[in-house]
Amino acid sequence: MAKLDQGPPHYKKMLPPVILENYGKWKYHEIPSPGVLKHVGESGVLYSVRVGSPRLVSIDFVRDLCVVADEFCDGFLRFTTRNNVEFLVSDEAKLQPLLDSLEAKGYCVGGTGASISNIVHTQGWVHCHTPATDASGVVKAVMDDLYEYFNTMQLPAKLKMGLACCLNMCGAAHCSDIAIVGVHRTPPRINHDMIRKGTEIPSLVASCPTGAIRPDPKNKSVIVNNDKCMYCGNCYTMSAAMEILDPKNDGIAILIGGKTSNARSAPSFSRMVIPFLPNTAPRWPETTEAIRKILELWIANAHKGERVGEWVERIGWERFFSLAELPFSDMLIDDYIFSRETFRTSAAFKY
Amino acid sequence: MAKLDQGPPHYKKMLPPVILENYGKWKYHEIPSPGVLKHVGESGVLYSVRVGSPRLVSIDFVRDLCVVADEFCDGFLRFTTRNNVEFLVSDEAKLQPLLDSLEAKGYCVGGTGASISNIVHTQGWVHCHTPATDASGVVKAVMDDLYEYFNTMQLPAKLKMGLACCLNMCGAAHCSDIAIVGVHRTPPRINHDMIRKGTEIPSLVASCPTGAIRPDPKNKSVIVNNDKCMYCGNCYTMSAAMEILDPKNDGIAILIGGKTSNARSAPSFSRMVIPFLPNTAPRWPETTEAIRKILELWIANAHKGERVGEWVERIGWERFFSLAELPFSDMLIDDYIFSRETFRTSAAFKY
Amino acid sequence: MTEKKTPLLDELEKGKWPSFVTEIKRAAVKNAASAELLQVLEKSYEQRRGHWKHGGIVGVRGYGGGVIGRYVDEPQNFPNLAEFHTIRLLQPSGWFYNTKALRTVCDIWEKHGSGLTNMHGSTGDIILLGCKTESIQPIFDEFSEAGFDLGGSGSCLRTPNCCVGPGRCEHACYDTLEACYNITNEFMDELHRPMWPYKSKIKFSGCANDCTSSIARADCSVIGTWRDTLIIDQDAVKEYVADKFPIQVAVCDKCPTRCLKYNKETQELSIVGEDCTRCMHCINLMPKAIQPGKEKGATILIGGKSTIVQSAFMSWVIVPFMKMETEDDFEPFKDLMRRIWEWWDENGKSRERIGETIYRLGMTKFLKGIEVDPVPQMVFRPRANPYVFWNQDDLDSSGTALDGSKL
Amino acid sequence: MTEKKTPLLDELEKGKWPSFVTEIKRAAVKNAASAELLQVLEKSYEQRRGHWKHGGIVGVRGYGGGVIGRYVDEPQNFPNLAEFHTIRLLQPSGWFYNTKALRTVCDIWEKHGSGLTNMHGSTGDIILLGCKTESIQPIFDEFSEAGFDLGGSGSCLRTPNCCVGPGRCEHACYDTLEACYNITNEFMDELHRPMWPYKSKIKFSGCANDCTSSIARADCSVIGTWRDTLIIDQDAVKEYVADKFPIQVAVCDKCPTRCLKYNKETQELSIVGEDCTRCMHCINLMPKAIQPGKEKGATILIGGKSTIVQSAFMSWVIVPFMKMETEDDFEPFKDLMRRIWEWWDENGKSRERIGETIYRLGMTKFLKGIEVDPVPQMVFRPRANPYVFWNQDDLDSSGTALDGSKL
Ligand code: SRM
Ligand code: SRM
Ligand code: SRM
Ligand code: SRM
Ligand code: SF4
Ligand code: SF4
Ligand code: SF4
Ligand code: SF4
Ligand code: SF4
Ligand code: SF4
Ligand code: SF4
Ligand code: SF4
Repeated sequence: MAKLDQGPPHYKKMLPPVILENYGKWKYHEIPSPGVLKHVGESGVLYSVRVGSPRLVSIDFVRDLCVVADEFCDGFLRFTTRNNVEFLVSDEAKLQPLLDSLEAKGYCVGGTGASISNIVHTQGWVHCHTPATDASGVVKAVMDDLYEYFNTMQLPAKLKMGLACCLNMCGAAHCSDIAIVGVHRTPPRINHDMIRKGTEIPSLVASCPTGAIRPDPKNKSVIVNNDKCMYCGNCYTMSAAMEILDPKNDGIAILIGGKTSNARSAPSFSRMVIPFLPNTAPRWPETTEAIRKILELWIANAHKGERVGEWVERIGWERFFSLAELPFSDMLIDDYIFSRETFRTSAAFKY
Repeated sequence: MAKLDQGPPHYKKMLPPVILENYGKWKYHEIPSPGVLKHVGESGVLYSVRVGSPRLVSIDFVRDLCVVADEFCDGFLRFTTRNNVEFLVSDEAKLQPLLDSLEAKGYCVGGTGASISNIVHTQGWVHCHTPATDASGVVKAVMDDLYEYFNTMQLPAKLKMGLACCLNMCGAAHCSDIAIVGVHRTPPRINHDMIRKGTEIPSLVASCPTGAIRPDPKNKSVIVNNDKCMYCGNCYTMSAAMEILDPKNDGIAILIGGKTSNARSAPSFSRMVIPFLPNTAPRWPETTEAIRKILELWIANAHKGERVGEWVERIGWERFFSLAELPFSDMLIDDYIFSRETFRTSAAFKY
Repeated sequence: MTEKKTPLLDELEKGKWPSFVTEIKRAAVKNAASAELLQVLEKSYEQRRGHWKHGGIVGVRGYGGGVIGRYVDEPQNFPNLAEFHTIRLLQPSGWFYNTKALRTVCDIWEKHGSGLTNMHGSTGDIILLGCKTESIQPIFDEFSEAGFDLGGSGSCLRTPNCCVGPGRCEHACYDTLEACYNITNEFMDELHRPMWPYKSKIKFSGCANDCTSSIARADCSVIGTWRDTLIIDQDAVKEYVADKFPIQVAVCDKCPTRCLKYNKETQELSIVGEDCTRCMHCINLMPKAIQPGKEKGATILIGGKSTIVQSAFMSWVIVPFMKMETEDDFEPFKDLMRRIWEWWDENGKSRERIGETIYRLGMTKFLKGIEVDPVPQMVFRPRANPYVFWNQDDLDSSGTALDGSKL
Repeated sequence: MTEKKTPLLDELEKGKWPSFVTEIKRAAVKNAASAELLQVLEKSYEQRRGHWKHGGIVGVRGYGGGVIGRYVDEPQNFPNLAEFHTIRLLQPSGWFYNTKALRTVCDIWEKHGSGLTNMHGSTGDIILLGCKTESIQPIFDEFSEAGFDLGGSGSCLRTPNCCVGPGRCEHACYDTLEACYNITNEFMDELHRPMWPYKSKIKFSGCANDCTSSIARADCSVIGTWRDTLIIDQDAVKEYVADKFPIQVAVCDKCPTRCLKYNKETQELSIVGEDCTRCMHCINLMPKAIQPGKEKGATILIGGKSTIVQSAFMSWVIVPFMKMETEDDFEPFKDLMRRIWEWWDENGKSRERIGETIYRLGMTKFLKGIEVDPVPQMVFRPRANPYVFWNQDDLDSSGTALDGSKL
């Protein structure tokens, strides 16, 4: 019989001795080279080597990691909040051999300091039912394109990217320096038969944030007021009868300037700068190009230490749009609950 | 027969020659002494002497002004957006005699530069039907108390005060450095007879911002859900049957930190720091004291040139509360439509 | 008139600030209603409550507003206040007067009214406080004869007002006095005959100091600005230096965009023009040395109002820059206002200010309705949510074919 | 398994970043379902749409969640994907592993599942991607045996996660790894048996850098902080100076409260303690010289969530400072969470996150409900509207008599 409620494995069993000895007693860290963190504790030094991961991996990938960890790390490694792998090296002598071995095997070392790191992302076409775009494919295309900023530390500051394949935002992209968000653009197409067969109509009606869905008792189904629908797909999450996928019109929106750290400035939401880019699978050139442009503009213009959002807030969003030569459209003006706070209630602005 | 739609008197007829000559050609100004503005134009100099007004005045007061204007200003004067009087002196030789005469007659000269000026205010008990406090009386009490800051220019910056005797905010106090706002604190008491006699029930129901009023068809009247009511008095504005005046519980709230100029920082709303002070007529000592305390705290702590709101935003509202030793209560936490933006979504704050 | 005691009000005759009680007493000497007002007010001070009722349709022939009906709650005790209405008169632009005009106001009001007035009301009108219903038409007739007209009340355009502007201010970027006069006259019908969902206000400020507080107090705020770069007079800068004015600390360090640089060696100020937001700060502090640019005009902002119902709103940018130099330049503004009011009239609910209507329906719908193109100056920042409405008709042409080509 | 072409996906094997396509292919070699996944995915790439359906109740005995039902839309063509469910496993705190544990995961998953996994899911779980309904119970049994347990799904407490914290970070102000472990274990019932209006997440970050992005991604964000003043090691400061590190520009000028002063002469840093907001900036830049204070703990923030329905919310401060040193210190936190969930459970609508419930009903009601006193740290700024609710019972005692005395 399976044990219930035994909880996660105990983390202490997963910690290498150097960590157990210096637990809570770390003094400072350095980043000797991109992808390598050196943490100095009261009684010992730990090197962590960060390696990029596609996140969607085979068990053989994981076993390969284990082989490396056994050889250089006494069998210890960890994953990061951005799904990178970190090899934990307690023996300084093994650091360079590890790096060499990783290089030889084609692992990507980087993602520390003022770099881009892995993109927090989601399931997409691989496994989810609401995606407006793929997740892993877009991430792969973007990371390939920006690789030079992963394995170096030449950016003005850290650049945190997130991708969510639909508005559910499982990639929690809403507070990212650059957010890639899958968006639908057409109202749901109702499968009335399916609704009649077992959808709970009151919940379906309640699920719509804009009140676009109303019951249609005559048909034992619902009616969607297309003018009120902004294609969030929440109804489709509630019921598969509200088909929202639309290959011709689904695609990607780009939002920028969010952050979650409290360093210097308060955490902030990402804000939309491109309402739509097409789903040009398999490599989404419009998306990679748009992101690169924004990134390079930031590199060229930001002060050292300035996150994307801090930079844009300093120069002003209106100035960002003119520098970026991005078209500004009514799509970008908020018209939802907290819209009012985004309106410029000031006569002071740039051109 | 009266002429319809002839519009206001033409302003050009009201301008002294020095203004007509320098119209749109003013070069700069100086403030030689409190209450005295010197405007230098391309062909002439204009002195304006600002005099405080109770705003609610008798025609004899106006006639007195005319006497002064005839004697020193060739018969020209103006009123300001804050209802002060400005005597327009084109002959420098008449400036000092004017000032002497004003002094002799007991006029209050001041309100320029880094001073307090007249309080924008409203009708109150003198003439309005919804007031939660008086207007002119509170203004008189506060201006008497702070007079030393009216006829000098020793403040960190301008201090703009506004008073509104009810939430209709006719004094537009909502963006003032210090706002004095009359507040009701109990739900309306319904006069059902009066409602039956002629209130348009649907409009009355619609008037309530929180949906606290619902029709009571049986009684041909309405019911108020007291728990939802926040005593705005909008229903009373719609119908006198919704008696909102409550001598025992009406009083004053103090909001601070608003501004409307775009200089340096964007215009901002005033924010509540004291939810209630009693209507201690005739001189509202609690109110005058509370305002003086805030004002003196600002004087002691602000940087030169910093408006009240700019100062508080710099030090942080949490710090303001501890410096001011003002109790913080749930009353001060927003729970209305745009509340979310006021919540501290950051782990960085002071104590 | 019987002399009655007013011990509480008398307290408000003490102190340095001029006393409204003294003023009511002055009026009371000549006018029975004002004398009763003193009593009612003393009663309010005792009881801590007002004693006025509103409502009733009062007005003059040909107009739908301009008079506010007011009645004391105990007419039996205060017969002279049984009717005590407010008359609103359009003030001259900038509240400039010659004494003749002012005396005319006093004389007519002495004849027909309480002799009490607000110079001025919070919206800007000359407020004549307290007259009988029967006097309203005669009062209007006489004022009309003397060149005055009624102001706004009800669901109409309210009396516009403006700052002193070119009349006495070096900062004025357009002629606020003329704009206010001209535009008020243009919209006489909208002002005198309520026909909208609710009130609508316009205020004209000559620069971003916004001395009329238009951004908070008007549905339409017309705020002077310029389009090019501000002008620096380096000689004048040197004079400020000579006067020991702390340019770096007081001006440059407080420039919100830090685009103004002071060079200690050369004693010169320089500016990165494209970074300046025209906030007025530096100009305010160094009016002799810094002036607005040459290409002057106004920013048009929409939506300001006070607290009731949806919260207070400040106006937001709809047109970043509009020329305002000649009378012809007012035309586009007038057209814009007509489109704005029309849209609001069609879409607004009863007692909904235009800011609330725009908020409820979305800025996008509003901009389409008034045919104004969106620009980034309209917002502090773009939307944080991805809840974009797509025009389904355009979509077909902006969709993407499976081969990646635009459809 | 038939070898089929995947020309579009093959494009995603090019480039430097490791390829998920390569990974699916590796799994496909051993597993029929993974092989079919490749085909379905290629189809998605051709057609630009997903091919998955959700729903159906799948799970293990004794739990209400932990498995996400997933079905391909053309089971006739992809029989091995007819059922292709996700298993969520609770990860060890901080995602630390020894290779033995990891290999165990691989082995069990190889036996029963697709051989594909996410290391890790966005909430933090080990995500095992794709298995049949019949395998769910055996999979759980074997993992249970090996010391693993299911994570959260449905309207329950979701799998908490935490930053590396004291495991490898000098900034950690409390033991995130232990807190996450201990508190996850405490709330096993809440996690495994959905019973709330909707999901609820907790994330633990050791300091205000918030390396778990808890403020955006969790209904409850536990962010390390300190209560006294940060500690400066002046010798270490001098070393930074010697290394030519630009202290003034990089650190002091960017301190948000400008409370950190650098004295060029003495080469010393000083701080105005009460002005510091503990934002971490200076510590981040000079970890050798500046450390958090000694009185450490955490700030508790509530309400974070992503976009659907009412917009994305960030968590806001509910408890500015809570001690978090010993296991005993976790008790008040657990009590607080229970009160919070209880209030939400009573007041929340179906599919309403707690942030949305608080927003709808007002922070005041929430604070009363959870018995937490309001403090100014909870808000950036007080309310701008005067729409205060007064407790009518208290009012009688806070009213004022006509003689000015309190009632
Ligand atoms: C390993 C990891 C924690 C974990 O438990 O897994 C981590 C580790 C460190 N973080 Fe972090 N952070 C990690 C995710 C984050 C996140 C969350 C995220 O990326 O989604 C954030 C918040 C993101 C945001 O603000 O939007 C985050 C914001 C920071 C910051 C603040 C940066 C800023 O200035 O805004 C610092 C301080 C710094 O770097 O100066 C920091 C600093 C650090 C330090 C230097 C802490 C230390 O002394 O050890 C660690 C090395 C940083 C580096 O890579 O340069 N860490 N860090 C995470 C690595 C993710 C990855 O694989 O790339
Ligand atoms: C006379 C008046 C305009 C009118 O048409 O009546 C006026 C006149 C001037 N204002 Fe004003 N302002 C007047 C109301 C305002 C208002 C509106 C109000 O008071 O309700 C504001 C916006 C208030 C706010 O921001 O909340 C206003 C914000 C300013 C500012 C910006 C101050 C700031 O730094 O925030 C300046 C610039 C300055 O003083 O440096 C300014 C500057 C000036 C100057 C110096 C302009 C000039 O060069 O002539 C004038 C003399 C100011 C003085 O008194 O020191 N004026 N000024 C108003 C006098 C009211 C009074 O009786 O006190
Ligand atoms: C007289 C005046 C106050 C004063 O002492 O100066 C005034 C007095 C009244 N206002 Fe006002 N408002 C006056 C300026 C304002 C302003 C300020 C402004 O215009 O700059 C505001 C805030 C700005 C705004 O428009 O939002 C203002 C916002 C209101 C409101 C709330 C409107 C809203 O949308 O929030 C009401 C309620 C209503 O209209 O039903 C209101 C209603 C009223 C009524 C008509 C209510 C009533 O019937 O009792 C008051 C008549 C009092 C009387 O005895 O005549 N009054 N009212 C001001 C008009 C004088 C003038 O014409 O010059
Ligand atoms: C697997 C995962 C994405 C990933 O690739 O990592 C995921 C996948 C799904 N999420 Fe999520 N969410 C995942 C983390 C998140 C996060 C991020 C986080 O937790 O930090 C969020 C945003 C943060 C938040 O909670 O607001 C997130 C916000 C949602 C939402 C919107 C909830 C909301 O209140 O706004 C939904 C919709 C729903 O629950 O009906 C959702 C629903 C779903 C469903 C269950 C929808 C469905 O049935 O198809 C997805 C299942 C996919 C699948 O194939 O299993 N998922 N979901 C993540 C969970 C892995 C794990 O347990 O570790
Ligand atoms: S973001 Fe949407 S499509 Fe992507 S995994 Fe989450 S629920 Fe599925
Ligand atoms: S997609 Fe969203 S907005 Fe449209 S009907 Fe469905 S729930 Fe409503
Ligand atoms: S603020 Fe209220 S009480 Fe005062 S004058 Fe305006 S409507 Fe009347
Ligand atoms: S006072 Fe305001 S909240 Fe209360 S019932 Fe009347 S309209 Fe509604
Ligand atoms: S708004 Fe500008 S132009 Fe008008 S008076 Fe004020 S400072 Fe002068
Ligand atoms: S107007 Fe304002 S933004 Fe422009 S230079 Fe002067 S202070 Fe700076
Ligand atoms: S949140 Fe703070 S304690 Fe945790 S890893 Fe990041 S920097 Fe270290
Ligand atoms: S923690 Fe932040 S606020 Fe405090 S001294 Fe350092 S940089 Fe300044």
